[in-house]
Amino acid sequence: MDEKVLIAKRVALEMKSGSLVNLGIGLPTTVANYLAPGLEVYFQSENGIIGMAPAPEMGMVDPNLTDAGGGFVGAIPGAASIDSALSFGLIRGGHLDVTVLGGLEVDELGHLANWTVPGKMIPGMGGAMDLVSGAKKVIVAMQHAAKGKSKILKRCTLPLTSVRRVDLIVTELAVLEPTDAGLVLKEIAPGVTVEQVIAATEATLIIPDNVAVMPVSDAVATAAAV
Amino acid sequence: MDEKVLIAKRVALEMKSGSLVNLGIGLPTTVANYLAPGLEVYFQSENGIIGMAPAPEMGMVDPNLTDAGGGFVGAIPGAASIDSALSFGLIRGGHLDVTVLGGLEVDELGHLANWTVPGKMIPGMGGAMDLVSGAKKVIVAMQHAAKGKSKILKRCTLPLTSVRRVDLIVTELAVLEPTDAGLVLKEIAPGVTVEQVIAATEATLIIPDNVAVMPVSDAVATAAAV
Amino acid sequence: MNKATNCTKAIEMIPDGATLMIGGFLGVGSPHRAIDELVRQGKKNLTIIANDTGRPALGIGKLIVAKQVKKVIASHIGTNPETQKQMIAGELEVILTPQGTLAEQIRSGGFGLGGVLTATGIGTTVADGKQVVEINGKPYLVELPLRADFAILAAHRSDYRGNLEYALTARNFNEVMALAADHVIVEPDHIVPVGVIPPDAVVTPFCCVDYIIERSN
Amino acid sequence: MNKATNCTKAIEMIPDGATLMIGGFLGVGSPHRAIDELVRQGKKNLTIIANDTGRPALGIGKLIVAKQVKKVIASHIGTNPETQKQMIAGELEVILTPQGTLAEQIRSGGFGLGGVLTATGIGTTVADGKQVVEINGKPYLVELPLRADFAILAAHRSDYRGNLEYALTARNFNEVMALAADHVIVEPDHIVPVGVIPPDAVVTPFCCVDYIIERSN
Repeated sequence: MDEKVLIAKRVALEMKSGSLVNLGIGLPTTVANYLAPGLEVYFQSENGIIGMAPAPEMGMVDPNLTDAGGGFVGAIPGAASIDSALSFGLIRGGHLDVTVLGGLEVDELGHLANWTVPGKMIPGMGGAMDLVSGAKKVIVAMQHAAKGKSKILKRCTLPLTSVRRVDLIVTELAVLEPTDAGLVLKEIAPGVTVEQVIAATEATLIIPDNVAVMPVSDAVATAAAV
Repeated sequence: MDEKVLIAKRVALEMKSGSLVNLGIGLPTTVANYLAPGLEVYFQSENGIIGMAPAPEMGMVDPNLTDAGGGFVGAIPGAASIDSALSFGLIRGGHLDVTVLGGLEVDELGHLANWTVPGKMIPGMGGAMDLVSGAKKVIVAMQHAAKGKSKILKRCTLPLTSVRRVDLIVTELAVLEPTDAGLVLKEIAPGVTVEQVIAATEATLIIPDNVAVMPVSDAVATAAAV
Repeated sequence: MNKATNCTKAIEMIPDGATLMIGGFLGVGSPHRAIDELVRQGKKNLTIIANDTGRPALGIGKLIVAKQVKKVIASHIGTNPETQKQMIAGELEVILTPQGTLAEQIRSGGFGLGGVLTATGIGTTVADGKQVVEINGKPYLVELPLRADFAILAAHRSDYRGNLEYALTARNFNEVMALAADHVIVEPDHIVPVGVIPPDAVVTPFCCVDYIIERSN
Repeated sequence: MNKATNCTKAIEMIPDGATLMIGGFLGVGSPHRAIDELVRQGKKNLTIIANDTGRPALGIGKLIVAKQVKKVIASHIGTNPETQKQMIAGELEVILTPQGTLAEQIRSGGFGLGGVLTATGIGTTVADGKQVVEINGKPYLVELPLRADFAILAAHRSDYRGNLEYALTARNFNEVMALAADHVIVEPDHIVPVGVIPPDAVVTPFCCVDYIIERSN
């Protein structure tokens, strides 16, 4: 299974019926493709819609209905238009149940850095600082390493997105949970060993006696694709 | 002419076309009856309507369209419903051109007290503190004295509504303008002398060389009633 | 997801001692059936956050008359002599707040803000005990967020998922309160199928609403 | 009162060096004809407050490419490499602000608040130089109001008096910006007679709007 598909499938298992969810651009967006059948999850796009749906076929889009990346999207029956202030009021006020974001770095404190690489990449934080500071549950979905270097560090070296501790980190190797005591290894990917995760991680991990294997299989993907 | 009618007529002369105006309950509300013909003034009611109109005839009201006193009102074509936050955003953000309020006391600093008489009357300030603090122009419309005592004092004795200096005070005897130097006597009512105003006022007044007579006549009332 | 429930059940969720936000302005836009049910069920020691306390026989006033309220945060109580009487007798705590400040405090609670800075109230008794912050040489009061255990709101139309539309001046405080409570109960005039209210007509999005009171009880 | 005017005249009112709020999110809900006219008239040294700087050939991006902007306050510039290039070259000042904070700052400017207290940005570079207030033991940044000389907005429908409706995600920052500028210019898709937009459908009330750009120039 593709690493990114694995990550998206595992994140999809965190979704609960009735939840309001914001998916970041890129890998997080693909989580929507792997939701369990029958799960009633509502998507918010911070540019102004609650109840976002996949884009309809070309020729049936509206240029005034887009996602936060500027791409055409659809709306479920019973969607709601909101302005930027209300959109972030929902995010900051704890009305958003889950946000899934990509990451450049995460550390032992559960701090996320994902908005800038000073001197190289200065896109701006957009809604990321609000999402991480305000959502009820923050899930970081990212690859474990970049260019051979661990992205899970003792301390972030890049400017932080927020000092709010994220709730879960999902990579192609492991599921990690930041706690008061540090980063706990909750799950390993199918076919991966605890030792491999430790070796691929700069941060010190807390290893419980039993580490589960991610309950993700190709079968899930098939079911969701029906 | 009735004293209250005189006050309302004089206040009506302050209205300019295109203005957004909030009239307090009681005497201020009657100002709407004396606007010059053709003047396009828009009324806000802070409970949630811009473009308030007089109540339609009974049998044609909507219980969901009321003024801040709870009375049935109408709406002009092109009126707008607003919630309480936006209503006061317009008031506090300087979008309201004029507010006309009654007063219990006004003083040489232009401070208004109109919301409570401790131990006797504690209705609450409602929107008064916001209106006085936020409107572009604040006009106090009130009788000059109550129970034989001047309501225009050196210093207010009752709890203040705001420390924002009001812009104009209109009574049945005079028009007063609070300035950096103090309360200036701008106009006297028809048939009233400067000496009578001074005698009826506890506050020290600044008396210019020429004090105009209020340009109010019964003719105005007739014209407005057409 | 169908959020409709009956009035009795919705109000049964509310414990004695709860803090309630109740929409309405002198009863216009108040959830009248829910208030009657609060009276019928005899909830006690309530804290009410609302624009006003209605009139003795109207809206929130009924809860005051029935002595179910221990504390009120409101901008105006002048239309309900019973509120003033209980306040003066020391039976009811009343915090009077400028109407615009009250709206911003409720919004702050719902929008996750630590509060807002406002010029309203500076130099008055409203400022007593409050933090003052100077911005560009001008003083502002720090007004803190308000939240409630339950918000009980009125709306004109709701769909079964909880998207809300309001009617004219019945909107008032309902819109901001919809975000500022742990549980939000709405009493709409009509409940319509999901999809009937177009996205641009929705004032309060469905994610804010937990329970919708059905017409029949 | 008919507030309609043509695009050329509306933009001619704007002096060089003005601070402009411009609605839109990656060009969706931006006033495209007005932006083109700003380019055509060659306004200089503008300060732009907006969510983003569009793309090089889209929306606000055109003003950046034409080097008409000296300062930008935005939440995101990643879709316009020209903005980053001018910023790194020191030709353009860019203040990056969290999107929700930007919305609240603009709202504060329009609503007459001294600012808001927000947790977003605490412990990050966004907090640099900002006042921190502690509320119930938790730190909040004091975020100050933003205002502009002109707001240039897009709307779906306007009536001739200036009541506005927006379409779907084209609403974004237009709604809050409508209160936060000394002069408000709106470019609607359609202008309809007064009375056609019902009171409950109005999102921005007419008192916020000064000029409405007609379709034909």
